[in-house]
Amino acid sequence: MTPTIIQAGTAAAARVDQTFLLIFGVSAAILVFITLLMVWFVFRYHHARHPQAADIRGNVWAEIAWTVIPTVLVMGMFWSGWTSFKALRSAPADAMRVKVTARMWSWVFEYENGRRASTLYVPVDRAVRLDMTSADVLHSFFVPAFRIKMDTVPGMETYAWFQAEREGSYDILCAEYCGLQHANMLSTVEVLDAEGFREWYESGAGGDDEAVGLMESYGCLGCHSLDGSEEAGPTLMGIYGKERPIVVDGGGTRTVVADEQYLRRAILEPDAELVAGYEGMPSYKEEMPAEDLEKILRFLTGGAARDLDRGRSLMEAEGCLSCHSTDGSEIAGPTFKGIYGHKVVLEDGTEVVADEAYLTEAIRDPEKTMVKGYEPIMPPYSHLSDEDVKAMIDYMRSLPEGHD
Amino acid sequence: MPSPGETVPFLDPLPGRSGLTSWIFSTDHKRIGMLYLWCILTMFAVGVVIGVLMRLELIAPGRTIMGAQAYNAMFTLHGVVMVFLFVIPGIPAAFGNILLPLQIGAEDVSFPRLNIFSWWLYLTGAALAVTSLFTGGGPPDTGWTFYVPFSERTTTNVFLAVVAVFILGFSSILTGLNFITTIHRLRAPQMSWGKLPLFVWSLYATAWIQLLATPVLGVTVALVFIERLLGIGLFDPAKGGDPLLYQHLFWIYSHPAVYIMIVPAMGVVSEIIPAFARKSIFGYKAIAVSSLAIAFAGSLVWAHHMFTSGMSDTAVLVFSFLTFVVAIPSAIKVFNWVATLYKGSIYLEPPLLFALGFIFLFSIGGLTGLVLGSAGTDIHVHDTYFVVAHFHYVIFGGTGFGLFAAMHFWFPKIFGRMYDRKLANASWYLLVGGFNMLYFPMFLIGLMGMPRRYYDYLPMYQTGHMISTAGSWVLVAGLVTMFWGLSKCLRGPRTVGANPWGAATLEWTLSSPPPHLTFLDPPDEVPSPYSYAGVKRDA
Amino acid sequence: MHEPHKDYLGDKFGMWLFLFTEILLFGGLFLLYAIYLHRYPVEFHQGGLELSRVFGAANTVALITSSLTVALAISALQQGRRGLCQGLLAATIALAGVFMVNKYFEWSAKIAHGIYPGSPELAQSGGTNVFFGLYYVMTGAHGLHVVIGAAVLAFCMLRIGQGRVTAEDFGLLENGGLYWHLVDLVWIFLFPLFYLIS
Amino acid sequence: MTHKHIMPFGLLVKIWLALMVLTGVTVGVASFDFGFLNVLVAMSVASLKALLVVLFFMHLKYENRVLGAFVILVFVILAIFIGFTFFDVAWRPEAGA
Ligand code: HEA
Ligand code: HEA
Ligand code: HEC
Ligand code: CUA
Ligand SMILES: [Cu+2]
Repeated sequence: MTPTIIQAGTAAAARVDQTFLLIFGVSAAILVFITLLMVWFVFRYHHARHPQAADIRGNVWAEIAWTVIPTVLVMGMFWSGWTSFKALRSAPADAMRVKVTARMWSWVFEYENGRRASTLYVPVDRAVRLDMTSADVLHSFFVPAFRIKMDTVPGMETYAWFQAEREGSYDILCAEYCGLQHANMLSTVEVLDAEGFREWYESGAGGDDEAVGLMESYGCLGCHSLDGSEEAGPTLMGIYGKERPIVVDGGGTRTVVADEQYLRRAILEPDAELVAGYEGMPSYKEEMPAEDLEKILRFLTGGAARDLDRGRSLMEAEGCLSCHSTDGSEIAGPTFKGIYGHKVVLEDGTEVVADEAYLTEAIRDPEKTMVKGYEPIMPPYSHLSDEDVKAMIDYMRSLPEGHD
Repeated sequence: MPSPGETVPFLDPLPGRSGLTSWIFSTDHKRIGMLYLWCILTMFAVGVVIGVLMRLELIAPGRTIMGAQAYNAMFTLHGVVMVFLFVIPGIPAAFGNILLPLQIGAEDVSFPRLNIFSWWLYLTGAALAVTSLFTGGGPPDTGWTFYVPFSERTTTNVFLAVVAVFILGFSSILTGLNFITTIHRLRAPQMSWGKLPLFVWSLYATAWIQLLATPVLGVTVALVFIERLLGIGLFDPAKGGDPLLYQHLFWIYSHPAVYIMIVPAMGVVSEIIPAFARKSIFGYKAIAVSSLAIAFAGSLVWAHHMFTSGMSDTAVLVFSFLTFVVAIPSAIKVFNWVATLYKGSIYLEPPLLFALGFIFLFSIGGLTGLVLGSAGTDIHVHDTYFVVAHFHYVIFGGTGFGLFAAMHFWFPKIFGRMYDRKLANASWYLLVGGFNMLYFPMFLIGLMGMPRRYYDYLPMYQTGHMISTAGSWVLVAGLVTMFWGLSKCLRGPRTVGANPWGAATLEWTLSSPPPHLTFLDPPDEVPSPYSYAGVKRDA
Repeated sequence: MHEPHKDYLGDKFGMWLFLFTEILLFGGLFLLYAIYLHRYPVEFHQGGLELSRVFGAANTVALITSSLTVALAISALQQGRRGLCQGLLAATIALAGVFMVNKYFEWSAKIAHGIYPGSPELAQSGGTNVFFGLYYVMTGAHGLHVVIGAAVLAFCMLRIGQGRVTAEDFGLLENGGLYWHLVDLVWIFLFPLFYLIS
Repeated sequence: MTHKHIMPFGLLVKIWLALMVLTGVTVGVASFDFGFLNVLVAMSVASLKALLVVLFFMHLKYENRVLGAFVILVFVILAIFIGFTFFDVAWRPEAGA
C-alpha cells in the first residue's frame, strides 16, 4: 500500500475526496441505522416475545419522511459530486500541454517541443493539460493518485488535467479494457522539481546534454535557437521532418523535407540548399569530426535517448515492445530475437526471409505481411520515417538468436 | 368428478403422458418454470465455476493458473453467463412463471405456447453461448459489454456470442409480453389492482422494462454483427461513425436491465417479510408504485456508465442528477420493509433470514452505487474493482439472495417437502460471511485504483486479492451447504400441507405441489394478500 | 383434455405489445439517424439528393395502398365477405411484391454505382458513408419486415381458406393486419428521412 | 365474440385519400429549401400520417383507453432515448477547444 495513492496528489483530488467522505459518511450512518433496527426488531418482536402482531398498514407521514429526507441527502451528494467533477474538468488556460496517444498497449506523450516519451515527465506545481486520443481501440488514462481518468477514443480528442503538488512517481494505468495486454499497459507520471523538469525537457529538445553542449561549442546556438524564436538562422526546434522552402537558382522556391540526409547536407554544405529568407551559413565540412556530426544529427532527428540506443528507445516509445519481446518470449506478436534473416511463414502459407524490405513493410503496413498464427492487431506505423524504421531494423539485427 | 389433471401434482406424470417430452413440450406454466429453474441453476453453476477460477488466477500477480487470453475470455463468459443466462431470466422466468398465474388466480399465462417457445429460445441462446467457447477463433474476449471498436476487431468468436445475446433478448421479450398480457387480462374477477401481491407488481414493472428496453439491445448487437460482417462503419471514426453511440445504445438497455435483475427480487422480499412478521406489509401502495417508478426512472439514467467516456459534461450533469433520483424509490422500499417488522410477531425461518440478508447486502451495494452516481467520485472508481464490488453486492447480494430466499420460501410449495432448516441456517452464515470476505476487499483495492478486467496487477493490491480469493472458498462452502440442505429431502415423502408458512397469497390455498390444472374457474373470493388474521401455519 | 378458452382482447393486446418492441427496435436505428443528421446535415442533404424520389414516392404509394387493402380485408371478413377479403389480401401481398421489386432495382442501381456497405468509395467519405450505411441498414431491416409481413398475411389467407379464420373469429387476421400497418408506419418515417431530406 | 366494431369501407378509403394527399404535400414541400425547417415539416407531416394510420387503420381510436395510453408511453420513452442522447452529442466540445 503506497501512500502516494491514498493521499490526494492534487487540489482537485482533495476536493474529490471530500465528496467521498460525505457519501461514505452518510451511507455508513444509514446502513448502521437500518441494520441495527432490523436486528432489534427481529429480537424484540420475535414471536416468542411478541405473540400477537399489531395491525399497522402504513403511515402517510412516515412515507413522506422517508421520501423527503433521502431526497435532500442525495441532492447534497449530487451537488458535491458535480462540483468536484467540475474541478477535475476545469483546466487552466495556461496549462502546459502534452499530447497523449494510446495504442495497444502503450502510451506516447508528446510535448510542445516535439519530444516524445513513454513516461510522463511533468514539473511540480504546474498545471498540465493532456490532450488525448487513441490509435486503435478504447483505452483509459488513469492516475489514481490524481483521481483522474479519461477514456482515449479513436477519432476523437478528450482531455484531462492535473497539477501535482508533490514530487514523486505516480502510477498510470489503463482502465478501459483493450485486449490481451490491458493489464500491462502501465506507465508512470514522474513529477520533477522545476529545475529537474527543465533539464529533462530541454535535453529532450536538444538530444542529450552532450549534443547541446557540442552545438554550443560549435557556435550553432549563436545563430539558431532551440525554443522556436528566430535569430540569424531558422530555429532548430522541431526541424526534423519539416518542409523547408529552398531557393531555386532562377527564382522561386522548391520544397524539401528535412530528413537526416538533408540535415547532414545543411551542416556540411550549407550553400547547396539555401532556405528562403536567410543568408548563408558557414560550412562545417572541415571543422566537424564525424562522431560529433552523428551526435548532433541524432539529436536533431529526435532520437535523443541517453542510455538506450535509438532504435530501441523508438520501439519503446512507439509501443512495439509491449507486443514483441526481445528475449525470445511470446507476447502478442512474434519475438524480435533472431528475427533478422530468418524465415517467416505468412498467413497464406508463403515463406519469406525477414530482410530489410520485408521488415519495413511489416512495420509500415502489417496487414500485407500477416504472420501465420497471429491476430491482425498490429496497427500500421506508416507515420514513421525511413530513418526511424531503419533504426528499428538495425536494433533487431543486434538481437541474434541465442543457442538454446 | 375432477379430472386427473386437477388432482395429480404437476411434478408427477399424468396418465399416458410421461417422460422428457411431457416436460420440454409442456405448455403448463409450472413445468416451464421448473425447466427454467433447472437451466438457470446449471448456468449459475457454470458462472460460479468460472468465477472461482478467476479468483484463483488473481490470488497473486502474474500468471498463476492461466494466461492473459484465457483470463480475458473467462471474465467475458462469466459476465455473459451470469447476466444473460442467470440473473436476467432468473427470478421472473423461473419463479414468475410458476407463481404469477397462481397468485392472480389464473389458469395459465395468456400465451402458453409462446411461453414454451421462449424457453426453447433460451435454450438455443445458452447452447450458442456455450458453443462459442469451442468454435471459431476461440472464446470471445470483449467483456460482457462488447464495446466497439475492440469487439469489431478481435478475431475471437464474437459472432456467435452476439447471436446468442440477440436470441436470449428475444426470449426475455416474449416472457415480458406474456406477463403483461396475463396480468391485464387473466386476473380473477375479484383480483383488483389494489389486491395484487407485490411480487406480481414487481413482475409487472419488470415485464415493461423487458418489453421496451430489450429491443434496443437487440438492434445494438445486431449492429455489431453487421459491422463485423460488412464494415459499414456506423461506429468507426475513420468512416464517420462515433464509437460512443454504441455505448449509449448498449446502456439504454443494460442499465434498465439491472432493474430487470433486482425488481423481481424486491418483489420476493416484499412477500416474505410480511409472511414471517405475521403482519400486513407496511405501505403497500408505496412499494407497488415504487416498482413502477424504478422501472420508469431507471430508463433515464443510462449514461452514468459513461462519465469518463468522453461524452459532454452537460450529459454528465444530467445523468448524474437522474441517477440520484432513481435511488429514492429503492430507499422507500427498504424503509417500508424495515417498518413492516416493527411490532410484528416474527418467525426467523430461513426465507426471512435470506430476505434480511438481501436488505443488508443490497443496501451496501445500493449505497455504493451513490458513490458511482456522483460524477466526481465516479471518475476515480469507474472501471475499478470498486464497481466490481458494487455490482456483486447488488446482483449477487441482491438478486442472488432474493433467489435463495425465493427458493427457501416456495420450495415446500413446489416440492411438497420441507428442506433441512438447520443446514439452511448454517449455509446462510457461511454465505453472508464468505460473501463479505470475497467482495468487501474489492471496495478497498478499487479505491486504491485497481482497475477491473486486469489479469495481472501491481503488488500493492495483493493483500486484498488474497483475502478475496479466500472468501470465494467460504462462499463455495456456503453454496454447497445450501444446495445440499435443499436437495437432501427430495427423496423423502411429501409431507407438507397447503400452507406451511401461513402466508395469505392464493398459491398457498392449493395443495403442495399444486396439481397440473389449477384455477380452471377463478376463485370466488380473493382475500387481501397480506391479511394474516385467520390464516394458520399448518404444523 | 381441457381447452384453454380464447381471449380475443388478450391476443390483440399481446400483438400491440409486440409492436411496441418493434417500434423500439427501429427506435435504436432512428436514434442513430437523429444524431448523425445533427452531425452531418450537409452530407445527409447531399445523400438524400442521390436517392431517387420517384422510387421512394412510388413505394410510399404502394405501401399506403396496401395498408388500405388490409384494413378493407378485415372489414370484409367481419361482414362475412370471404371472397372479397381473400382478393384484398392477395392485392396486399402483390403490393408488397411491388415494393420489394422496386427496392431491388433501387438497391442494385446504387450498388452498381459503387455505393454499397463497406465499398471503398464510401469508406473515405465520413458523413456520406454514415448516411448510406444507415440507408442500407434501415431500409434493409424494413425490407425484412415487409417480407415477414407478407408471409404472415399469406398465412392468414390460408387459414381463411381453411375456414379457421372467420367472420366470427377474425383475431388472427386482425393481428396480421396490425403487423402490416406497423411496416407501413415505419416506412412513413423512413421515406422523408432518406428521400426528402433536403 | 365481443366488441365487433366494423370499420366502414368509406371511412377507410377517405383515410387513404388523406394519406395520399399528405404524401403529395410532403414531396411537394421538399422541393423548396427552408433549411432546417424542411426536416421539421417532413417530420410533422409524417407524424400526422402515422397518427391516421394508428387511429383508423389500426383501429386504436375504438380500443380501450389503456392501450392508447400505452402507445403514448412507448413514444414518450423513445423520445426520451433519442432526446437524452442529445445531452451528450449536442454539447460535445469541438476537438482541440
Ligand atoms: C442488480 C443490479 C444493479 C442494481 C440494482 C444497481 C443499482 C444501482 N446502481 Fe449499479 N451497476 C450494476 C448493477 C446494478 N446496479 C452493474 C452490473 C454495473 C456494472 C456494469 C459494468 O460496467 O459491467 C453497475 C454500475 C453502476 C454504475 C457505473 C459505474 C461505473 O462504471 O463507473 C453506476 C453509476 O452511477 C451505478 C449506480 C447505481 C445506483 C445509483 C443504483 C441504485 O438503484 C441503488 C439504489 C439503492 C440504494 C440507494 C440502497 C438502499 C437504500 C437505502 C439503504 C436507504 C437510504 C438511501 C438513501 C439515503 C439514498 N451502477
Ligand atoms: C449474477 C451475477 C454474478 C455472480 C453471481 C457473480 C459471482 C462471482 N463473481 Fe462475478 N461478475 C459478474 C456477475 C456475477 N458474478 C459480471 C457481470 C462481471 C463483469 C464481467 C465483465 O467485466 O465483463 C463480473 C466480474 C467479476 C470479476 C472481475 C473480473 C475482472 O474485472 O477482471 C470477478 C473477480 O474476482 C468476479 C468474481 C466472482 C466470483 C468469485 C463469484 C462467485 O460469487 C462465485 C461464488 C460462488 C461459489 C464459489 C459457489 C460454488 C458452488 C458450486 C460449485 C455448487 C453450485 C451447485 C449448483 C448450482 C447445483 N466476477
Ligand atoms: C499492438 C501490438 C503491436 C505493436 C504496438 C507493434 N507490433 Fe509489430 N507486430 C505485431 C503483431 C501481432 C505482428 C505479427 C502480425 C503481422 O505481421 O502484422 C507484428 C509484426 C511485426 C514485424 C514482422 C515480424 C515478423 O516476424 O515478420 C515487425 C518487423 C514489427 N512487427 C515491428 C514493429 C515495430 C518496429 C513496432 C513499433 C514501431 C511494432 N512492431 C509495434 C504487434 C505489434
Ligand atoms: Cu489500454 Cu486497457
Ligand atoms: Cu447503471
